[in-house]
Amino acid sequence: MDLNYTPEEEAFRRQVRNWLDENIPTSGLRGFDRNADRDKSTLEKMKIWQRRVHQAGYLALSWPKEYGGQAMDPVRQSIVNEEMVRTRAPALIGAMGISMVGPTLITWGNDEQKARYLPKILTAEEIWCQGYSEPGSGSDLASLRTRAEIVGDEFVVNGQKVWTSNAHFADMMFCLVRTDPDAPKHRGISYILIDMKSPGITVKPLVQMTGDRGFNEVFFDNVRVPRRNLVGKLNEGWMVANATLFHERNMLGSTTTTQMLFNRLKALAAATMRGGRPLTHDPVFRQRLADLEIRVEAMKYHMLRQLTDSIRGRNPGLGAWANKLVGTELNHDLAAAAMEAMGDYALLARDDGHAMDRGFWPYEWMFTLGLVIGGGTSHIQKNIIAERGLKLPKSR
Amino acid sequence: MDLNYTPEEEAFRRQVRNWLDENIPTSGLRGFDRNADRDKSTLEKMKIWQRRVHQAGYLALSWPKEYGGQAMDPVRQSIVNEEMVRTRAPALIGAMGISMVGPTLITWGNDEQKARYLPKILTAEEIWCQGYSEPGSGSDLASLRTRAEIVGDEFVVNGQKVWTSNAHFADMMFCLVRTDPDAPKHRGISYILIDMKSPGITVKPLVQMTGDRGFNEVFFDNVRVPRRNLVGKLNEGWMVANATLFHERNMLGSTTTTQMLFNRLKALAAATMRGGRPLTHDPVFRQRLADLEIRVEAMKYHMLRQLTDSIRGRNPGLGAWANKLVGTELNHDLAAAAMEAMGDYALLARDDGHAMDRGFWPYEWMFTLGLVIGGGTSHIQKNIIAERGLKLPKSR
Amino acid sequence: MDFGLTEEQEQLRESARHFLASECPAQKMREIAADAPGLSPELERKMAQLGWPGLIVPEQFGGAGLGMLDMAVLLEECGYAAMPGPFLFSAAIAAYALAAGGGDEIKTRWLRALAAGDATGAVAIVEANDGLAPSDFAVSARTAPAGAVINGVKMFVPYAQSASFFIVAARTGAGARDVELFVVPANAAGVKIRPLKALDLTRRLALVEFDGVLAPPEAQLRGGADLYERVLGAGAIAISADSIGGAQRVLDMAVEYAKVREQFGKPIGSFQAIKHAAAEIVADLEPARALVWYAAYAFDALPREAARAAAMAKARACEVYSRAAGKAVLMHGGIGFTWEHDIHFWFKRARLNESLFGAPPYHRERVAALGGY
Amino acid sequence: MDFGLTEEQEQLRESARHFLASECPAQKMREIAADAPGLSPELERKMAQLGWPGLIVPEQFGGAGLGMLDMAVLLEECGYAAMPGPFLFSAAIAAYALAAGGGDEIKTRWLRALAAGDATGAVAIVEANDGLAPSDFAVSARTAPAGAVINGVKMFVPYAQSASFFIVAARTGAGARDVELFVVPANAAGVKIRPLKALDLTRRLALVEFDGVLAPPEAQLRGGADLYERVLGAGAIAISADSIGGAQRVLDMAVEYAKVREQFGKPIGSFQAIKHAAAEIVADLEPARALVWYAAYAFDALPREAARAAAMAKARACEVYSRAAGKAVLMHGGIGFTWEHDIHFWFKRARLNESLFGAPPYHRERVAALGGY
Repeated sequence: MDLNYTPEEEAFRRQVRNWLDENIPTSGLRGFDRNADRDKSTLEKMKIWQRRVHQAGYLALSWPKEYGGQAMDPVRQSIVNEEMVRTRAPALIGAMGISMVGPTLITWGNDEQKARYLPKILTAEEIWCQGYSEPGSGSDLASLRTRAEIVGDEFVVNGQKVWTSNAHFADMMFCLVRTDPDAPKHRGISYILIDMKSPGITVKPLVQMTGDRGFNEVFFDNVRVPRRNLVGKLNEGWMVANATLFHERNMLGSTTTTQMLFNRLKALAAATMRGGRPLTHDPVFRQRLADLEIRVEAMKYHMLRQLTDSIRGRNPGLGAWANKLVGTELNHDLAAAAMEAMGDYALLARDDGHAMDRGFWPYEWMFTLGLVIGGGTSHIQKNIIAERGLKLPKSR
Repeated sequence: MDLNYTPEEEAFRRQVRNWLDENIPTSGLRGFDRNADRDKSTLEKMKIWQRRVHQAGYLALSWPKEYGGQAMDPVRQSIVNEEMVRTRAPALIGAMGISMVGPTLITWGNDEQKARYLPKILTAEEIWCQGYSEPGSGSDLASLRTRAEIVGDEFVVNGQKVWTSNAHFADMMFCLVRTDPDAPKHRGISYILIDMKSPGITVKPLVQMTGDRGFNEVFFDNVRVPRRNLVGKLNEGWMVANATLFHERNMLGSTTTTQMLFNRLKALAAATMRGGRPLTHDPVFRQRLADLEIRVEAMKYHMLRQLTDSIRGRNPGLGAWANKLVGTELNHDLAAAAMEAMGDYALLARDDGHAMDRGFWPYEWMFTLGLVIGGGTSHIQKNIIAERGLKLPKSR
Repeated sequence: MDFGLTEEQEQLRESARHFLASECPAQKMREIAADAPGLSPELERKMAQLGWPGLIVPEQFGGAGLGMLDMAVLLEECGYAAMPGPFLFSAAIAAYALAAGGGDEIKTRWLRALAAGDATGAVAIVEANDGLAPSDFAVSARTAPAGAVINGVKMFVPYAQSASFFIVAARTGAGARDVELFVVPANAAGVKIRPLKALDLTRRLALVEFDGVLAPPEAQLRGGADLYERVLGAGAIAISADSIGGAQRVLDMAVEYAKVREQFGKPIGSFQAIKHAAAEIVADLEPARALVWYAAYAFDALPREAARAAAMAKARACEVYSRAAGKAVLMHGGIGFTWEHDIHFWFKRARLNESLFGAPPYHRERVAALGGY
Repeated sequence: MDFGLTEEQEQLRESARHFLASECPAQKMREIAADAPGLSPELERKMAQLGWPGLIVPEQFGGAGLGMLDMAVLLEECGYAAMPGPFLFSAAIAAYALAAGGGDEIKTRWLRALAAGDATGAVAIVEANDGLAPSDFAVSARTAPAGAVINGVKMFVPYAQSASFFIVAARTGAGARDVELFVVPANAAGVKIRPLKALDLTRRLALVEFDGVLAPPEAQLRGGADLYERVLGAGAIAISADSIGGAQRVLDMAVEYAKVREQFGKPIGSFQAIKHAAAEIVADLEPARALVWYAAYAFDALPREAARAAAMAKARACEVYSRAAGKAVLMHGGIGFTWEHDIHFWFKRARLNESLFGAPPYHRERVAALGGY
């Protein structure tokens, strides 16, 4: 064990930080931007930002060079991630492409697909969304019913997806469709790439409990998709998707965000007076704060351990199955503690002038609950840990 | 709502209290006697105690007069219960007979059975134990396999019971046996009464994690039981047993004990110095104490509400399904708080001379965990609330 | 010894549930919530016809002369419906304050109007520093020839926007008990109301500024610090009752959903995780309901236990509500996180209930202090 | 950047797990626990042959010269086995104290013997008032011509009965930092040992009386309050590592049982309630393990973060262990409550771990204080 970075890594970190300091747009865009309800001009700014990050060589660090990556080790990737969060750099609008469909294509895509899609993921020329969940299949993803029939050189897609983040501005969707309705449910699914401008696609917004538009329903009415847009083999999409799901689990577990949340909570408590003293000096709240910090730190080292496994090329083991569960619940607990710290101020909506900490927390409190639910609720995560991690028998 | 007692009830309470003050044995026997590992002489003393309570007219208050009861309303029964706990009167050695098989016989027994068994339950001439659980059927009670074949005028019983409290000194057992192995599992069970002195019965002690003997395994090897010992109809024992289980659930939910436990915990905390002040003045522990007291009080009124329903002859409703879960977990939480209050003193076994509060808590902490487990663990209780109370679908 | 509702109380409950199911179903609640005033004049009028605003108002002032337990039974149903509007704050808290501390003139003017549904009162207690102790108050009442002059700013005043009058807690000296309650008409000179945007869409909050507001002698309620404590108790009980009703509703919604929503080929209610979450809500909720009933009963019948009972109820009931709402949202999965589904209204209302009139840690500390720990 | 065990550490772990599985399986653990001394001379000898007692002892005194992380890896396995005996207290804590604060004479006499398995040390810290701050101590060291004279009574001293020497924390003045550690041979005049009956059957505890015990100058360890803090840190880390191992074991036991035990016609591990309990243990345990590793690493490599890291590890790991043990007992149902089943040994050991060297609230407060909240 050695928690020091090499001189080269330290230099790299300084270089990243300097670059961020000089290049982060000073107006508008900022980190912790949980709002997915973006207008056109924000969207354009975000694309420009991602392009600049890419040009600077800080995007997709672990991708092979031939696809626009930097072929660097995971340590540098984590350094960039950390600095991005720490400097509150704007979110990457193409994150879903970079973290999910990109790595999937690198593993499963053919050369033509890689050449066609990967560069535009990085340049934000094509923004991706994910077509997995359906109204009838939430936890039970494999029961999806969106149908794709092969007609000549095309898939003809009919059905509906739901909880589709970013579908209202995405250019492409990576999508699971049923191509063999007679096979067992995991065996008849294919993974295809759909141009969101195809005729027959209708996107309807789903407003979140926060009041923002983030999700969508996407309807397919005889949407035609070229056969070359199939990733992996026909009817083997479940295997392809599982790779992506694994990337998702890791993406959701980012711990720098969690550390930033804790620091923000601590600052809030220090600035909040209760009974004539700062809340940080209240023995009861101190216990809660310390407990949260301990869990945050534990999660930090838990992720560092997995980072090390990944550097060493080893399977991260049982613990990685718990990342999503632990990470999302911890974030929500941090927000809930902040809500308690604020007392009656927690009752104010984000956009009220009297809101504490610029209204950050009430929104964060709900948003983080959404993350606990999305991508498999805690119930599902526990099933996954038990069944895949501990090999307890399935009970379907 | 009226939480006052009538003058008659108040007088009755005074009368009970006076009687207890004058009659509670001063030596040895005392309430909160969780130890089931009783020697012969203790046993004899406990029987004498129960007989005296009976003679005084304070036993089985709600039973009809013809069977030795007092035909009084549930308020008087609860007054007696409260005073017994409050004065730390010795436990009633025949409790299982009084609370479980007695009421069952009153409902399901024939006249001969009532006349034969009920009086001796009250006089402690016959102590009862319960033969329900088996090694292969814990939560899934109805899957029991102890077999009773009818041969002439007798049942011939073969099999094994487990977790049988008091079997090592009980005179009789009320027992569930399978009388039709071909019927669906709930349909082939009968409820019979077995003389524990019958040839072929072997009782083996099971020691608890506390180190005490409390449970037993009971083995049946061609044990002959007269057919007249069948309660209710043949193969309909499941229905009969369910009545008893309901009595058990209520018995376990006694709240006076819980209140006594809380008071003892509070006294412990007041007497324990930490950081130069009593633990009751420690803001963090105060929160915990207050939270526990609130839950204790809530449970008290929850049970009073059910008592009222029972006085009014109404179904107690959904809440009653939660009694066992809430009551046992609360008792265990009280003990766990006491363990925390004691710091390193919690590490001492009951019989160490330096143990705080005469070593009450470490034992209680384990014993109350046993109560969380026994009679259906919390998992099972939650299933019961969900399935019977909320009518959620079964998932067997 | 009788720990149960009377037949009249059972009837009140039944009729309230039916009335609200037909007059304030979720769709109606959403409409009212979306409307700036956050109340429906029509619904308020119908409630007045049923005599609800005057439930605990003495008969001589046009009320039904019932007690806090009756009110709690009613508020449980209002919480069940997540009914928007000033009812809880006016009919349970302001009405109590007037009835307990008002002289005949105040009662004749405001209490009668309140009972008739012609006026609503709002309670103005906490300020920018968010404390409930009189020593936390900057709002002061200075003695002047014509009465008291009130200065300062109150925060988080529920339904100040639509109130006819305020019950204002003001400091009258430096002592811990130097607090008085004043009745101030909303249209009094020097009163300014600035709406706040509330997270809970079924409630309206505002900041109320008192700039040299003159309160004549009869506007000062009798009772000082004792009355103030009692009003806080009434508030705690009212919010607790609302919480129990709300918790029941989120449970009912989740159970209903769990019976019809299918995953893996069977209703999700057949999965233990869902069952156990529902069972845990029941195990929290049922004893908490008894505790709230007890606190409401004690408020009138057992004055010496009333303050502690109210603190217990508030600490428990609003925590139970929040926990139940969180579990119920999770039981719904993704749909529970949408605006389209109704449950978020209860989820947010639970959060408001948790902090209004003191959060659980505050009340637990009170339980300890009043219990002589 | 490397947050993982070295190959040597992995090997240490593997070999320890195998060694303990064969030399200290549950049956053997029960036998040792049932025996009055609570240790097996044979097992102790075999451990000595493997060099375990000297793991963190400098090579010049016969040890392996390894660090606290290596020790933590080993202790995790000892916790997994619920290994009875003085090992943790002697090899991790007493050895550290001697190595860090002892002069050559002490090291030559005691540290070498400890490393060779010829002596064990016991740490005597808390007293009847159960406090960890020097100001809580009544045991004092008074300066005398021939050294220091120690008087007073220490409580809850693990494995005092079999110890060759004690590391005693004694007060040397009225100040908060007036504390020194002394090495006192068990056979010194004035030392009296009275066994206590411990709840955790895999550990022995005693009260130790020091009645005018003379400690010569070389018996006083160098470092004062700083060393004392470090020794507490070593204790916290050692217990944390044991806790992680124990939590892993109860999880393994419960999972194993859930795969074979059938109810309602299928393994209980197919029920969500059982699955989720197991998953929750994993979700608690895995991050806690990383935290303990970090604390052990920081103890040697990051001295400025070491105290806080140790407090974090102790607060978390022993809570995780207790919670895991409670869940695992419940997952076993009735059998888990019997003496016959092994799990209660871990269940009780978890309880001891929770309070020894400071319970979680104590360490959380330390985390806050050291973190400058």
